[in-house]
Amino acid sequence: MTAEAIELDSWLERLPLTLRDLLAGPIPGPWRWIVQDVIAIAVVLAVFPLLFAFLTLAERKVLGRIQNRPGPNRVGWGGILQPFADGIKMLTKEDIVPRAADPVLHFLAPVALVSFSLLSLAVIPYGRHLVPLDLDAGILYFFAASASSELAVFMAGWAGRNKYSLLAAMRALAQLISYELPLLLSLVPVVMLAGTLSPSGIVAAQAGWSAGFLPHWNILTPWGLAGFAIFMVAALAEANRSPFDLPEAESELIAGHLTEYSGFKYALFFMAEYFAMCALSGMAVTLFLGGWQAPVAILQFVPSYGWFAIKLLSLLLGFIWIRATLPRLRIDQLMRLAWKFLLPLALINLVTASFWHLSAGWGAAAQPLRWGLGLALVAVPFVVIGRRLSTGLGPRTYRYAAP
Amino acid sequence: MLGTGILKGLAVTAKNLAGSFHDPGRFVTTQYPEQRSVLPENYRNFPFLVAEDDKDPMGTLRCVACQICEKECPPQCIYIEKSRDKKPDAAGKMQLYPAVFDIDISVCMSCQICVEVCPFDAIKMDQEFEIATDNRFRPLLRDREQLARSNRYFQQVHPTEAAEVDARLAAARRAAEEKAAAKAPPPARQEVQTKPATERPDPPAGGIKTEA
Amino acid sequence: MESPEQIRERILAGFPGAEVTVAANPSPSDQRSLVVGAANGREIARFLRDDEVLKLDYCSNVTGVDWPEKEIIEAVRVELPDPSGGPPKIVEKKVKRVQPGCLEAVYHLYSMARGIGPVILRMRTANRGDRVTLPSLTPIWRSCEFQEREVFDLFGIVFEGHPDLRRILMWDELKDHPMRKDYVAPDDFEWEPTPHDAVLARAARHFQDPTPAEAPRSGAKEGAP
Amino acid sequence: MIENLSSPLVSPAGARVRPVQDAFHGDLLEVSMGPHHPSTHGVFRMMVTLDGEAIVRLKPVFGYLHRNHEKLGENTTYLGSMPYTDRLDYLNSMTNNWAYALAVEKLIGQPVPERAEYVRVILAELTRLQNHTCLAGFLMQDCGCSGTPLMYAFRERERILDLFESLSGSRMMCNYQRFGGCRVDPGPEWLDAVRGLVEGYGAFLDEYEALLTGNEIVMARTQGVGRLKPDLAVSAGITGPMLRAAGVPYDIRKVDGYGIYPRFSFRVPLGDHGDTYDRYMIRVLEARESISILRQALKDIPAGPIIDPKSRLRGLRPKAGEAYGRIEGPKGEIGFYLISDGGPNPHRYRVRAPSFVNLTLLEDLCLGHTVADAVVILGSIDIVLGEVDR
Repeated sequence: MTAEAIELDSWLERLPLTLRDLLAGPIPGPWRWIVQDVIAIAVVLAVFPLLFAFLTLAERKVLGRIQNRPGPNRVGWGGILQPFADGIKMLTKEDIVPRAADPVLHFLAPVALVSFSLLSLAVIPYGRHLVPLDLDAGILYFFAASASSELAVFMAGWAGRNKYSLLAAMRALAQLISYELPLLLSLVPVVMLAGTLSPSGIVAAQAGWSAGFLPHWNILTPWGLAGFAIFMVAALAEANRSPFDLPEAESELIAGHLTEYSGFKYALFFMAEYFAMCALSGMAVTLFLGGWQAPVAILQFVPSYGWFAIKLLSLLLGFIWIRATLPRLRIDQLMRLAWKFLLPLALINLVTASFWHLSAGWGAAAQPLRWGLGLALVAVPFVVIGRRLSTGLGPRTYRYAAP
Repeated sequence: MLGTGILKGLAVTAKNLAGSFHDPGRFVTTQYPEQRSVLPENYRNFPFLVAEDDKDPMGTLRCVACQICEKECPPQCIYIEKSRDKKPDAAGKMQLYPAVFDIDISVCMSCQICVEVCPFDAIKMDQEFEIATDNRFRPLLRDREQLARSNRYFQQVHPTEAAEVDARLAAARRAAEEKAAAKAPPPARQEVQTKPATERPDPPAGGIKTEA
Repeated sequence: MESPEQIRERILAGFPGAEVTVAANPSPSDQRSLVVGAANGREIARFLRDDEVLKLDYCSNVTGVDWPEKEIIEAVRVELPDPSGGPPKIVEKKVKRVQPGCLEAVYHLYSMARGIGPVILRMRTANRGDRVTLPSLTPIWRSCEFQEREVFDLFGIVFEGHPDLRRILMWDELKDHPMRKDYVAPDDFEWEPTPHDAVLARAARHFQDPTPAEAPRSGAKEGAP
Repeated sequence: MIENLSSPLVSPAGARVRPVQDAFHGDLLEVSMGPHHPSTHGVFRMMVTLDGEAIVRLKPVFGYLHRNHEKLGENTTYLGSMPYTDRLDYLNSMTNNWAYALAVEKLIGQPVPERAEYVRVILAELTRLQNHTCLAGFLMQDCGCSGTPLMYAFRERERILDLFESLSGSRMMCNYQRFGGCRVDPGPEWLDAVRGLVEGYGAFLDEYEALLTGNEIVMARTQGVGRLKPDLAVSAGITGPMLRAAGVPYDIRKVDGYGIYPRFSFRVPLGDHGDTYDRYMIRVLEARESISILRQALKDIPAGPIIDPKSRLRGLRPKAGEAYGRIEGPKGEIGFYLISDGGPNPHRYRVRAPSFVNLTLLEDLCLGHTVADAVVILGSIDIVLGEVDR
């Protein structure tokens, strides 16, 4: 962003920059960048735990409303202080460390899990000037950080020296790793077409609106739609959310790799899970929903970080909505879905994206054909593979006994 | 098998989410301490003894200590000891009364069989359910004084049933008076009714009393 | 639906040596049952299940019944020879007879194929003490598996031929059979506020002071006010 | 063929079972699920032997809620046992009452007036409605839904329980039926309230089916899980929706025709696969049939006495004899077997509980499946521990 381009933006857009310069101003030149980075870190560390707190409240309120009940409304007006009450409860709960546990690993696991998910929050472009760390290979860094959380999960399962939590950790690990592949493959077309690994570059590639109201977001292309769907399903599994929340499934035999944790460490695990959820939906917004781009040209008066927040919250609401509706998948079905359904579709999506890229030059007349072909390339494999995988399952008709 | 079922399910939950804001059918919680749901008239909790008037409840108990409810109570939670002397009841007839009438409400399962078998409408079911105590011994054993309630309270709690019971009792009382009046005009003879104190008045044949 | 008597004939035709009698049931339900000797109980049951006419493929209910020893005083007409050679006098004499007790297993059999009603099969043990074995009908109807285990658990009838005869409701170390009429409940008393003097008396054996300090009785003993 | 069913390791349900513990597969994992497991319906334990993921042996252990209901029945008068029958299957107290009242009426030959018969049918079908709705909710809870289907089911169940409360005085412990009729006459406004509920119930079931029946994850978790063959079901004494899901057309309302059921026209749905999904669907279809029965019963309920004037409430001393009365409860055939010796207390008081007998095949259904399936299969059998342990 060249200096004179910044002046063009509205003062609201430049607000974060002005605030930063206000704080970092008096520091002499060579130390200024340290202070600026510290401010960026402080902002992320302030915003996301708060978002986690209110996300747990929102989850319980929305889940309650879906189930025709008010949700928590006793603590504070309408339940607004409920997260802090939960926080205090978690702090005061006794933190039991089993005697057989390996104390270092036992303590380190939740800390590692939270820090890895926080790391991945560093590269997401929250606004036009709001990128904590604008790396060229930001996407690579993001998925490296979020992939290392699997290490922390296994550390948690191993540290408790409990046979069942070790088994559960292996299950959770298998789930996370097998959903890593569709997650990464679904974003390869985005990187391929944007030509860059840097998130702000990808957002820039989705700038502009054709005919004023059609944004150039990736989701509005056949391969983008398929990629977004695969990315979201894999993100659900990565964050251990609803249809894939196997590790802490209470009806399962093994109560999961968290059995040996209690008190604040237990809360840290959930905080990490919510951070991972926010990070993945932030990345989904950046890759497919045009990051901080406004949907329509005339709506640009709303600041870029506003649009990012709206899109992020709507995705998080989608997570909660799915959690309220869907039952849980069994471990073998979950694996089959990842390896035999999402992975092939993600690979075919590469073909669709390349076709879309090569047919970019087609004239206006050929656009419907281009769209038809693109959508067929997405829909046909979806139906074929879906049918083959779900042979024997399907709605049934019932007969009645002769009177 | 291609996610259409899942989408229909999501649509249902979305309808409920939206419905919970405007449609009372989709928002069913009553916030208990602040709002209270209306108890139906037939609701029953623990029994209480009916006394004619509330100024002197012990004096005007309808119960004549016939111990039918004590025998019929399935969990055997009623304990009655008859009095040695007699006192006139509402119709003026000399009746025994219960010296001790305990109900152990930690054992009582509020099945209202005592109400059903009582020939004198002396015991009815209460509707008060906020009776938690912090001691499981003494407060859960209610004696005569704690169990007695006035007929007026009974009329508040079960209006239709009370009306029907009062009507029947009034009719019985009128019949008793006419019989007494018919018997009274040839005054002269003074029968001395010697009734052993402990003999239990024989309850009318165990006919069924259908409450409205 | 064939009456019990007709079924009895058909069983006797098939198993000449079997002892099958029809037990009376004076109640208006008129569900008379077939008392079958324990010896060939299982063959008769298999016959009832495989028989084309009855096809009793569904054993709905297996029940244990405990008939304790009963002293029956019967008025017996006894002829007393008149010492003076006159006509013998008929005298009503009370004869006390002890009817031996037994344990009984009752099977209510239905036919889902024919939709026909209960054929009731009864098998009685020799006595209530040591000879309490009956043939298990689990190999014929799988539904008897749990119910026969319950009859063994609560009554003590040993079903030989049962694949897995263990206690089903009570804990394994219990020696008694609670549903027998002569079962005495253990006196593991735990104080509870109760007005009944009988219960207080039992409590007295467990507490020096029958009523713990915090539960003064309502003064029942102090007589009327 | 039925003879060898009793050995546990042979799985007629066609499951892949590796009973042999060979060197390669390592040792079997003996696990106890319950009695305080969140997915068992009450205090119920399953001793599960796992070979890796597949279940090799499953021994149900119960008796934790055993109150010796039958010994209590033998020490209480006939009337005294009526409130205790509410505590058997504590979700369906009205049908328990009716089964007991039917058995005693059969024992003493007690006629029942018309209106009482109609009220009994209405209450039984309302009980069946709320039981099947709850079952679908519990089953989805076992499949892992986060409570949404269960809350919808309980929202409708509360409406039915309010009707029971306004009639009998208590939501679940109704103690409403007597020998020869019912205790309280339902007024016209109560019948109108039932009509209102019945009108709206069809729409609720449609919405509920839209949420669950077509759901791919529900199909994946329940179809083909816990398959039950018809002949094994008949031999194991399975009754109720679980039996009809296996394809056996046996509904005691049709077979015995007790009460006034022959007057109503209703259909008996049958399943073809006998798996968990069929058990769920059969219950939903039966709920719809119950709605049509309710409509017919509400249309032509006559006036008249609610209880037979000559019926004896207290001091009932039936002549010596025995009787076995049974009805089609929501969970299957619930029967009472009474032997009277002329005294005020029955000589023998036996409850034939459907949940208890339906559990016979739990092991056969679960062999070869994973633990998550065992939880779903247990949920589809629909047991209530009050009735299993008595």
